[in-house]
Amino acid sequence: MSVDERIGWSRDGLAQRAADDVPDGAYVNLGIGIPMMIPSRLPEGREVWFHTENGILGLGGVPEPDQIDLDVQNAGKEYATMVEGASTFDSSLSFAIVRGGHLDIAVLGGMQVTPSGDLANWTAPGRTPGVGGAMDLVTGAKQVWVVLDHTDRAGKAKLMRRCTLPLTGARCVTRIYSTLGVFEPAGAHFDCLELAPGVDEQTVRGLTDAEVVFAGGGR
Amino acid sequence: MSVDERIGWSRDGLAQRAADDVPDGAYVNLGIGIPMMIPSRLPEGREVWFHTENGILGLGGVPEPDQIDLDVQNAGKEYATMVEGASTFDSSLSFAIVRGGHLDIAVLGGMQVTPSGDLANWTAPGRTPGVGGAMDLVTGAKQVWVVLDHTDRAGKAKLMRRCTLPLTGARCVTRIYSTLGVFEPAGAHFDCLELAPGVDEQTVRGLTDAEVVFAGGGR
Amino acid sequence: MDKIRTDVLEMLSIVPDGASLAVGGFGLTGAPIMLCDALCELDKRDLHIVANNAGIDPTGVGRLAQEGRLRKFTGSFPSNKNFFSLFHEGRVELELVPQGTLAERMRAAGAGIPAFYTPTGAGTDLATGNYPARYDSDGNVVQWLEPKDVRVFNGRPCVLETALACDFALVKAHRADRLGNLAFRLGSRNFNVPAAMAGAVTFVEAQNIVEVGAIEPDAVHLPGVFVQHVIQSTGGWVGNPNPPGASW
Amino acid sequence: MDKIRTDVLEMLSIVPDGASLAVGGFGLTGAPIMLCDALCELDKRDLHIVANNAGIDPTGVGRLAQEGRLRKFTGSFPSNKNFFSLFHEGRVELELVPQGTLAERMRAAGAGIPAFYTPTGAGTDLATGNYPARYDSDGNVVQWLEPKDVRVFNGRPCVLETALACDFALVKAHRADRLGNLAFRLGSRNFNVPAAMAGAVTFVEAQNIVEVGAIEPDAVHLPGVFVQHVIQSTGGWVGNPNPPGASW
Repeated sequence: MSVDERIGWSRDGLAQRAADDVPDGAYVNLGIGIPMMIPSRLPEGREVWFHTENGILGLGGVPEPDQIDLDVQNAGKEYATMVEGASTFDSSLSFAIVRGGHLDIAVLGGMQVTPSGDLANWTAPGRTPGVGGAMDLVTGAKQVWVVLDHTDRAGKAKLMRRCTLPLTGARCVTRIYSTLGVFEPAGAHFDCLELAPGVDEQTVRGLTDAEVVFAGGGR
Repeated sequence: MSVDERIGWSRDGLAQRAADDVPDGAYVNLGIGIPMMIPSRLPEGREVWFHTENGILGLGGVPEPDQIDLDVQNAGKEYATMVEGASTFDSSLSFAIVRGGHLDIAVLGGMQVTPSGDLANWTAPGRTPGVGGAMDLVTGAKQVWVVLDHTDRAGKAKLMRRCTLPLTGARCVTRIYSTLGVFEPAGAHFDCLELAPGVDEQTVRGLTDAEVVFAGGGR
Repeated sequence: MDKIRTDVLEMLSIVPDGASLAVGGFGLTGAPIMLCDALCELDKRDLHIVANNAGIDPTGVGRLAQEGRLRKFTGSFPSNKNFFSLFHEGRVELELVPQGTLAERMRAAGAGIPAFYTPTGAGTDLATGNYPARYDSDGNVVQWLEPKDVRVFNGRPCVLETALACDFALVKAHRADRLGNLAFRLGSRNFNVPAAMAGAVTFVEAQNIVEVGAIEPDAVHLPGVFVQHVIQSTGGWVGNPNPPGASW
Repeated sequence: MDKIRTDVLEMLSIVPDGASLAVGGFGLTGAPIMLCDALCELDKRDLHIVANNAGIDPTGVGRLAQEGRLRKFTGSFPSNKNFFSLFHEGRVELELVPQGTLAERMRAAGAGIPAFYTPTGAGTDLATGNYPARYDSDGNVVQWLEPKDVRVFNGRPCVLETALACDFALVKAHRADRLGNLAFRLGSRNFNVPAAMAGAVTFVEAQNIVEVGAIEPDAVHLPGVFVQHVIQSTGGWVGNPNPPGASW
């Protein structure tokens, strides 16, 4: 059951839902994909500082065509802009920021995540692997949020008891925004904090390969 | 027999003799004391880049009183100047330069040095010890030159078979400029490359607590 | 002291086949494309390239990879289709490294730090050695990554990572002077500083060669002591493989 | 986000007795004297100060030392007579560290590197632990430095050094903005960057507080993410304990 079937949040809705939770004043790193849709969806007046692995703190949104600067890109190698007060640095300082625990949140995509907070998101059979900064981010950021479709294209659960793919990090995920709702790894089960509009507990249970405890008390 | 009795080179003469040997284009760090007299004694036209632990590459000489800048000092905490093309950096990069092998020469003072190249220069009974950057410099610089009185104030040899004072580094000294001549540690003995004016082999032998082999072949 | 060179082929002719080279840039931002092109023109082979990316398209390191000039690639994001074909055919070795660990290992080489511990990657396949480093021509794994030593600090398992010293470095700077002082522009600094530190001999292509003193002391991003050769860049990249997209 | 504070005593009141503080500066160049003075005025005690110098005269860290506010000093150049009297009377602990190792240990703390190997000091008393860390009141050594682990890399013995994480950092900058972005001037950068990285909470006294954007992105020496509190410096040092001498 994929996002294309429009159960729960759309890609936009998912990015919006995560954006709503990014606190004012936070230092945040965004992974490639849906996480990179967050900046343009931040509520008005919220000052958030986006860090990118390639050495910019204070990344802004997409440039107008006449604003494109070859030296300003995000970690996904897309053109970006910088906000006033931004700073630039080399890759070793960039990862000192990551590894040293100075980022409040890393928002990453995910292939598999478990109730103990294990995450797999860097390689899968048939993919050309690139680990990039993912292992550094899950190790260093104070919070690791994963944004993903609740299931893969074949309908298989991505929230599951044990990762079958190689781990990016163990016990690192603190929050999950899936197309079906908001979850937290709670050790032996997932806590469901919120369901996406039109999604019920039974649907979540059926599409999750681990126990889910709902905020209302349902299991 | 100390420098005050004026056997061999004076402090000025010693600094001049070492300065003569600093090659064009070298990156050089200078210890506190006589080594810091080298820059103003460099032969005309020789471009040498002086590095100071506190984060400047391209240190110049003493400022005129109206040139004094509180933010420009040498490692001895004396006011200094910067030459055109100088760069500034923090202490961790400063010691990356030192430890990473990027300096051609460190010119240091010394209390004791042995034929195997061991150096003691950071502490002695009754002194308030400050190790500073000495251990980093002797480890990292490609060449370590020691500039010293041939004997201490009590007339005891500073070139000796074994250091009795705590080591700054083992097997690190490559050249010695003493008030009596120019020497190199050669393993089991010192090679004397040159005698200071008016100094004879016998005097050196008598004031050195290790075998000395002279360039002319004498021992 | 004058580190300015004028003939890129003559300058790079000192690089022997089989050499290891740290290369700056992130994707194509700050990538020393002219220097990579010159290595191709000089027909250099069996290179060990240490860089973040293996190149998205046949430009920069991507061209070196495409032309089969690599015996080994060390980096975090070798997502180049051509490179992966070569890898799976057993024609090139891959050392896959987390990006921050890569940058720190390059810096460590230039800083005289032979090894350091980091929590990054601990417990993953990249630390346990459960990831292929080399295939044979039939696609069987014949070499795995080296397992890394583990030690616990403050209750956290950390892996020992060693310095990534390279024979040479290829770097792109925005401004350089004859002393080798470098200044970079915005996001193009990235891996250029760690690469320059990792290389025993560092070559710089500079967009602008400036007079000594034109880069203020406080504006020097990397002091000239890390640089051996500087040459005027004749170009750079103009196209972007990922045009500005709707996904941002 | 506004990290600008106006009352130095109120700002520093969150520092408890017994806290560890990394302090920038080399001698008095770049030393956060106003912040050190405020700690004295707040009568803070039993501090663990991590800094290059223990102060040449009773200014900055020198004043903290002179007033007996230190339980421990970690640094490379504690050549302060008063400090040494206190040390030999058993009233303060000393952890003597080579200067480059000190800077790297402070940086490591902020960079999430729990430990690293370095050749500096290997085989010396500072590595073998054959140097006093604490005396009793009769002048007998009651504690020695910890012996350091040794491992050989490339044929060279190296010692394992651990990150020097501190509860707080005191830093002096030339320019700062409300985001905590810092720029330093000439030789005053020195230990201020590693100190700011080592502190979990970093206080900055700035000679100039500037508008956001006034420090160009490429001119920021330390991004604001490492800084929590910024205050206008009211002074700085004016005298030099070592007047310009004939010895240079």
